[in-house]
Amino acid sequence: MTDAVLMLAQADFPTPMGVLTLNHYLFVSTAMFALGLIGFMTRRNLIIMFLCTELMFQAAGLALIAFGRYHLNFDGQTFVIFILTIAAAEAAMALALVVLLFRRRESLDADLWAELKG
Amino acid sequence: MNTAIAELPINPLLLYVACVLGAIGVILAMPRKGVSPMVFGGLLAAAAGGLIVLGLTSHAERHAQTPSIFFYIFGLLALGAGLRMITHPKPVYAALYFILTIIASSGLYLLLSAEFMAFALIIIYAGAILITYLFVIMLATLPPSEDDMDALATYDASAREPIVATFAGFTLLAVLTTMLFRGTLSLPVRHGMDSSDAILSKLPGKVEDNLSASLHAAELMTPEEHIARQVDVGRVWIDSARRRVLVSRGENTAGPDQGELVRWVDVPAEMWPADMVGTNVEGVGLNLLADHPMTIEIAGVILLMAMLGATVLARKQVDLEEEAKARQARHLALDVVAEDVG
Amino acid sequence: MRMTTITEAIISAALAQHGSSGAGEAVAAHAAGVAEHAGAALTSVDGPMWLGLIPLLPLLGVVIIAILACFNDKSKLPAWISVGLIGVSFILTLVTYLGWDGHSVIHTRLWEWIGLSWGDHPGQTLSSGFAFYFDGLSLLWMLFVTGLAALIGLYASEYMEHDLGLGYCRFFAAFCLFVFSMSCLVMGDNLLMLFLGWEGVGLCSYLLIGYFYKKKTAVDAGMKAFIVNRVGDLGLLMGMLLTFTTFGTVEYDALFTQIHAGTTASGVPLADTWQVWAIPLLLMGGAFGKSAQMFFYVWLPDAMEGPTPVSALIHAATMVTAGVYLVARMMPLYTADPNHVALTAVTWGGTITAFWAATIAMAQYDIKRIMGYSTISQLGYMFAGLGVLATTGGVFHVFTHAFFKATLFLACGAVMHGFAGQLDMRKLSGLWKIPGFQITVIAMLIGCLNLSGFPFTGGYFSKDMIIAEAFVTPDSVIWGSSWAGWLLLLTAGLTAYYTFRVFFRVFVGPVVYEPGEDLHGDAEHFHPHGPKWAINLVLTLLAVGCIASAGLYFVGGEHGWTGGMVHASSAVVETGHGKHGLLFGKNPHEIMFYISAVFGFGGILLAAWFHGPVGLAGLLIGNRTKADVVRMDPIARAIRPISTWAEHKWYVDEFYHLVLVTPLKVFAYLFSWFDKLVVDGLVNLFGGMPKVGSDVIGETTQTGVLHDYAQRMIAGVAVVLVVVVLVVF
Amino acid sequence: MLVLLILLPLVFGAVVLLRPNAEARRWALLGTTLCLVIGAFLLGRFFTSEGGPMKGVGSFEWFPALGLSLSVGVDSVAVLLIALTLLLGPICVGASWTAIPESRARLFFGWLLVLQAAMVGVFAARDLVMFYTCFEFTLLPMFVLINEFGSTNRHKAATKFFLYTFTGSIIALAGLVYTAWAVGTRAVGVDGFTMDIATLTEHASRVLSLREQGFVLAAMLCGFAVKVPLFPLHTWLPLAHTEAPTAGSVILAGVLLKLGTYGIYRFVLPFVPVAVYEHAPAIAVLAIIGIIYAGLICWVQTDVKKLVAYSSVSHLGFCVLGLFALNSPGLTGGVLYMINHGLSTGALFLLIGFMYERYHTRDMRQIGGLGAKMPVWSTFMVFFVMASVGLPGLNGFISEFLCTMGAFVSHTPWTAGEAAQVGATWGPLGPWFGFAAGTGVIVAAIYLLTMTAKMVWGTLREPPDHADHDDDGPHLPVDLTAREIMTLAPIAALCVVFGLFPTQTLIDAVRTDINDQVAFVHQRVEEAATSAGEHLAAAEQTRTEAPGSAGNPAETVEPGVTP
Repeated sequence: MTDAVLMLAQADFPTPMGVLTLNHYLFVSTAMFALGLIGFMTRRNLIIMFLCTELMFQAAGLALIAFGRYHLNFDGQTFVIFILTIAAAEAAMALALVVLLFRRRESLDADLWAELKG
Repeated sequence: MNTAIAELPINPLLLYVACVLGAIGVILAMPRKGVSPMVFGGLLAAAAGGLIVLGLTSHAERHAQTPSIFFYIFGLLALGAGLRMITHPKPVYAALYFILTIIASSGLYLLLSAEFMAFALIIIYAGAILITYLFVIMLATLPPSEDDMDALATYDASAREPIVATFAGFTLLAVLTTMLFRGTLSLPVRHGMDSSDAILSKLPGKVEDNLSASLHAAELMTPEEHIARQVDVGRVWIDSARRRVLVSRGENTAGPDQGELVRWVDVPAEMWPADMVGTNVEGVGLNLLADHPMTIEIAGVILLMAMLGATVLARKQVDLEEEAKARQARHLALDVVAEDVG
Repeated sequence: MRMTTITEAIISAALAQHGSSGAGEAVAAHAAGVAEHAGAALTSVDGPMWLGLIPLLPLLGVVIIAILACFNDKSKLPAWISVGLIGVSFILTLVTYLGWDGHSVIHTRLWEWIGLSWGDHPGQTLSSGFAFYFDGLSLLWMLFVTGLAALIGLYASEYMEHDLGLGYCRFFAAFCLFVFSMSCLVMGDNLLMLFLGWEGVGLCSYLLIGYFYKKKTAVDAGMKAFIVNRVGDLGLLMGMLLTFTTFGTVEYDALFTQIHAGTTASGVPLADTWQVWAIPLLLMGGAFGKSAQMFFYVWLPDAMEGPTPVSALIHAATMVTAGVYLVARMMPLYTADPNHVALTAVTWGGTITAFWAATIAMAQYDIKRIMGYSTISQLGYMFAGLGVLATTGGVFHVFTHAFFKATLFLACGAVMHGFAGQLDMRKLSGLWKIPGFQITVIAMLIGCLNLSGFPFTGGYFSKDMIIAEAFVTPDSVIWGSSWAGWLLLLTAGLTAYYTFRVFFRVFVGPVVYEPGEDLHGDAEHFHPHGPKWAINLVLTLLAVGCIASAGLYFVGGEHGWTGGMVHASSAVVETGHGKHGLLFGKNPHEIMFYISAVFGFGGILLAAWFHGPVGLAGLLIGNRTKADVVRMDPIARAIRPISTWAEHKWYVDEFYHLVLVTPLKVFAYLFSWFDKLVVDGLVNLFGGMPKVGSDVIGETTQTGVLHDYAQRMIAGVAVVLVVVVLVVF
Repeated sequence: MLVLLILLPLVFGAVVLLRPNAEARRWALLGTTLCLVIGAFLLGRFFTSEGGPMKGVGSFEWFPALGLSLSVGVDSVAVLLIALTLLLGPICVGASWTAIPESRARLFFGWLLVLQAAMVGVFAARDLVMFYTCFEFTLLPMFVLINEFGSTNRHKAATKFFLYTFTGSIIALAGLVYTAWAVGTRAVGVDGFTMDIATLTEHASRVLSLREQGFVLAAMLCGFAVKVPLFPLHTWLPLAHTEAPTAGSVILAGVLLKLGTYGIYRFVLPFVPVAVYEHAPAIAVLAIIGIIYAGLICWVQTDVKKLVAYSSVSHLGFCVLGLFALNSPGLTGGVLYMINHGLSTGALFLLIGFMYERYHTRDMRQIGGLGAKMPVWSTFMVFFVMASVGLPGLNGFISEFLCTMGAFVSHTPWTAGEAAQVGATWGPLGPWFGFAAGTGVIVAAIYLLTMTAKMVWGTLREPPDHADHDDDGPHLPVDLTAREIMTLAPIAALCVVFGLFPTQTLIDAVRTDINDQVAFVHQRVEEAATSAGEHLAAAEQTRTEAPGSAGNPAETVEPGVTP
């Protein structure tokens, strides 16, 4: 069981990661991104749409970390920190807005808000 | 530059077929009124995902670059939860599934030896942000009427033009993956870099304190001597290749050419701080502050703005009496011929 | 001024000219080769400055009358001012004539009018000064222009008295302006001055024809006159510009020296350039426009709408002769053309117009219109005269015609004045018995005799000169000149017929009269009032003038006084033709007197037979007892189509209207429609496009639904990525 | 002190805007007359003192980095046009004394003075920036004048006028800036981007190749032809004129149309002479179409102002024809045309304005036969009709004759007898152009006399409702008042003086400048021809030299000046 822990703690990049493994991670992040996208487009509930954007953030973060690991430098991870800040800021704003909209229309349906037209 | 099919990490045909399969699966998994083959859709999507991952792994197998087994677990978990999140009609469950995805992806971070980020993700992201989401979901869903406990809000019941959206999404997936896979082939190959030295060379203070304490202890350095350092340039003379240290008596002198004031001291193997390994947190911290100071400032400002915005949006509305507000809302919402309003 | 001495050629030609009238001698002279180059390189003398007063005095008159008009003066002062000032100009011209030594050109230069120079080569300076060029031709013209103008001004003072006030001032202002323009035209020393006068007289005729501006017909007639003149002026303008490009100058003396030298400014011999026939033709176009010849005559009959003194002075005596003056003045250029293209055109233009106008005059009933057509016909004679190189004859006919036509018109004017505007032959008869009209009838008789070429009258001599010369000039020089001669003779007969048709129907015979339309009182007890002293005085003076003009044939040199004047001007032409044309085997000059007399009498007898009243007044062969029934009527009905067509002036006006005016009007409407719809439409279309475009795009794309925007964004990204993958990778 | 002429109207404009409405008219009159007096004095000094053509040049460094400096200078042509502008100033103020409602007098007279300043600025500009800003700036006041003080559908007319001219002038700006850039970069001896007209004139034609010159010509023509207005681009003028107030129409016809022709004289001819020589026949054909086409349209117009507007389209066709004849008579005719047309058509608009003030209609079907009722007005009307129809002895003739002559004598060799054409000068047009322009004179006679026949002669016709609403406006006497005669008298006097003494007054003034301009254009075209000739010779020589080198066709030689 201990080597499992060791493997887990590859903290200081002793060995460079192969390109093909990188591709695995990239596939996962793209898939997550695609799912987030589909979610955003199909769900009508405002909050769930925001959640889907968060999922897309996550996908981006994963890709960044993967590339960071591949290139053996920490830029990837610092940027994920910033993604977190952005996600947090966005969440705050979006939720405040959602509360406001909900209070106005008693519904979370995105299609109700269509005045800014033509 | 269409590289030969052989070197591609995955046979593109396989990729596209899997994508189509995945798309169909997701479509089926979409929430819709009446009986819905959600489960079957989910399985189909999972199968497609698995197919692609298998394709990748089979290729990686030949080059012995398969990621560890945990990758498959966490990857599958993440995608499954993600799918479930977007297809689940109840918003609360969707949020919970999202938390599951976050946990899965923090696992993947660990695999990519980004421990700090993994835990930061769980603490900040899952812990704070998603809990706020849950909080707002609770706040903003109408209490279900007595007769029908699990009545679904109309807007959650069915997806909106799922087919078009899904196909768009999966074309994006197919295209992105093809581009990424082709792109990664042209990445510069990284040879092993002793990342700790890279970090250590930027943490002179840490190394210097450790070494000087042990050297003084072993009297290899007279008390008035100290490890030579050039303050103006910020360089400490520690030659980790031949494990020796330049020791000088004078003031912050220049380099080895100070003649009598300095002498090289070989550091015995066991005294070289073995655990001098830049941990991940130090690396991230150093990179954060050394390479991206400006970005931190901006991040700070963004957060400030977000706070400001949130407070402004959420401040107490002038309390029009309910009835007028509702009427106004109705008037705005429905482009109905203006009936005589009050 | 350059001093050019008399060249030997002139002296030899003069001698040949003055040779005895023996046939052999003339033949020898004529055999001296094709017409020598005319070109009166006369001595040029610097004239006194006060010569400028001749045109400027009438201009002063215009200014004074304008000031009077401002004070709304109701007196006859404008008349006396204009008659006085024009009289002074006449006296000045007379003094110049008397002081003139007979063979020199008097030059005076007041100021530089248009002076443009862009280099020093000969063709690079256009200089035309406000300067005068007095030689025999312009002196002769100025004499009868100012003379007649003064007399007719006197006549008009009484004739226009029912219009005292603004109308009076306007009439006499335009009258003086006319004399100023006519004198500029005649006395100018370059083509541009001529053009100034040319358009000036056009303006005055427009103003004076349209004097009774209340009548729509008068206004239309004025406009018609101005526009038709303008068409002619275009020809003159083009001729002038072509002269400038060819000779590098527009001033007469520089022009004539070059023509005399026989080369253009750049030394190319004139004979083989195409300009040598093009310029005269263009100038002829201008001349025909102003003198109402060939296609341009339609405005003159309508010009009779103007008051009679105007018709007398402008549309009979002076303005219409401007064309003749132009051709006479530029005669050196016309004769420079070896194959005489322009001269033939002038001859035949004149002859055909003469005959054509005569045929129309025979069928008209309005006595003033008849006189108008007879003017056109006589002008045809003058042009024919110039064409067949009988410049002396042509100019003499201008002189005599000025007098007797003025007399005829003024007599008609007196009739019109007396009978409240009545001019219709069928409603007037037997004026000689009505008290007060005796002088008018006598003047009318003298005028008619002159016009119809009764032996020993002025008209007789001048017309014979022209017709004789037509026969003298061989066909080789002017194509078909003898044919033209015969046609002219026939027209002489017709002229005699229609002139005496008027005389026998209106001025003699039973007393029958009806008042005209501008009658103030009621028709019953209308009684005509004879002309007062001013009109009678002018009529007598003019009658005397007609008789005196006959005398001019005898006084002076071999071709009479006008011969001398013409000889001392640029219009002199050495008649040295190859073969001397003969008529019935004899020298045409001698026997012409008898032949034209025969035609004259024939015409008169015919008129007497058809229109003559019973008794002695109808030469004992007339049988007319009433004003409107004559022996001619059954015959007119017999040749039904011809007589009605002739009466309607061969429908030429209608033809012009159909062929020129209506198509132009249609084009105008077409253009204005095209401009409004197409050109403007296009502009508005481009103007409107952005607005329409934005409306359409706005409705369809801005739906306001969040998902639509998300979908479009993702669709965009997808498309881009697919393109990148397919194209780039 | 030329700048003084520009600033003074602005100062008075400000004063008018500040003072109350009642005094607006008086201040405006004072301002414009003062400008006229000072202008007369300054421009008089221009002719007396000798010195180079560009006298009174003062330049104010505005933006040295870009080589932009507001330099002001004037040559004899500009002097005459400035004099015309200054003369029309007080006349317009006098004419709109009672026409403008008291309540909005400040707005009207303020903008009128601003317009005056802009116009003087255009003519006095010696560099592109100054010229172009003022050129554009004249649009704004004119827009306001038409928009605020016009008659029925004035807004549409004003916007159309503004946008049409503005788009045109932007394209012109493109051409001008391209030339400035080309000279700045390629010309030898010119350091960097310069906008000074003198240097541009000197170098432009050498620097731009023929194809470039063609494009620059097209661009500049777009801008200036709209202003002139040349045939296809003229549809804004009738609309703008019918809707503009009297003073607006006078200034529009008197000066604003001359900006286009002045632009052609100052920029098109010197900058791109080779292209001009190449395309002059085409443009001349356009001008001639304009003459006859607009003339015929005038004939069938019912609105008298629209008729006079189309007549200025037709007349300015002559001016353009003269300018593109590229010889001394033509150019002199063109320049004189700008002055004379300004006077005669300006006066016609004044007359129509006075009639409009009394009868409030411009429809010739309703109004006519004013001869009896308004004798003074009719005398002036006939006088100015005769002036604009081109009667010799009045000012119209001299310019029309010179333009026609310019076109006639500016001939290319066309027949064997050409050698005899000593009087003919070098140039791209020919006698047929002269003849066609000549027919324009007949058309002019037709439509102007028809107008006079309807308006002046014939029995009196008055609009049906004329009698009853006589009481509202300031009751004007039937015929012209002393003030109105005072506005017309100077123009009439000038017409006679320019008609009888054109040489002493006008032709001598512009003679040297016109001859220099013609010589310059002629020399540059010859130079281009010879250098093109050399190129052809060189190409010919290479072709004969290397017959063996099969395959590579001798590159087509651009017949222009290679930079």
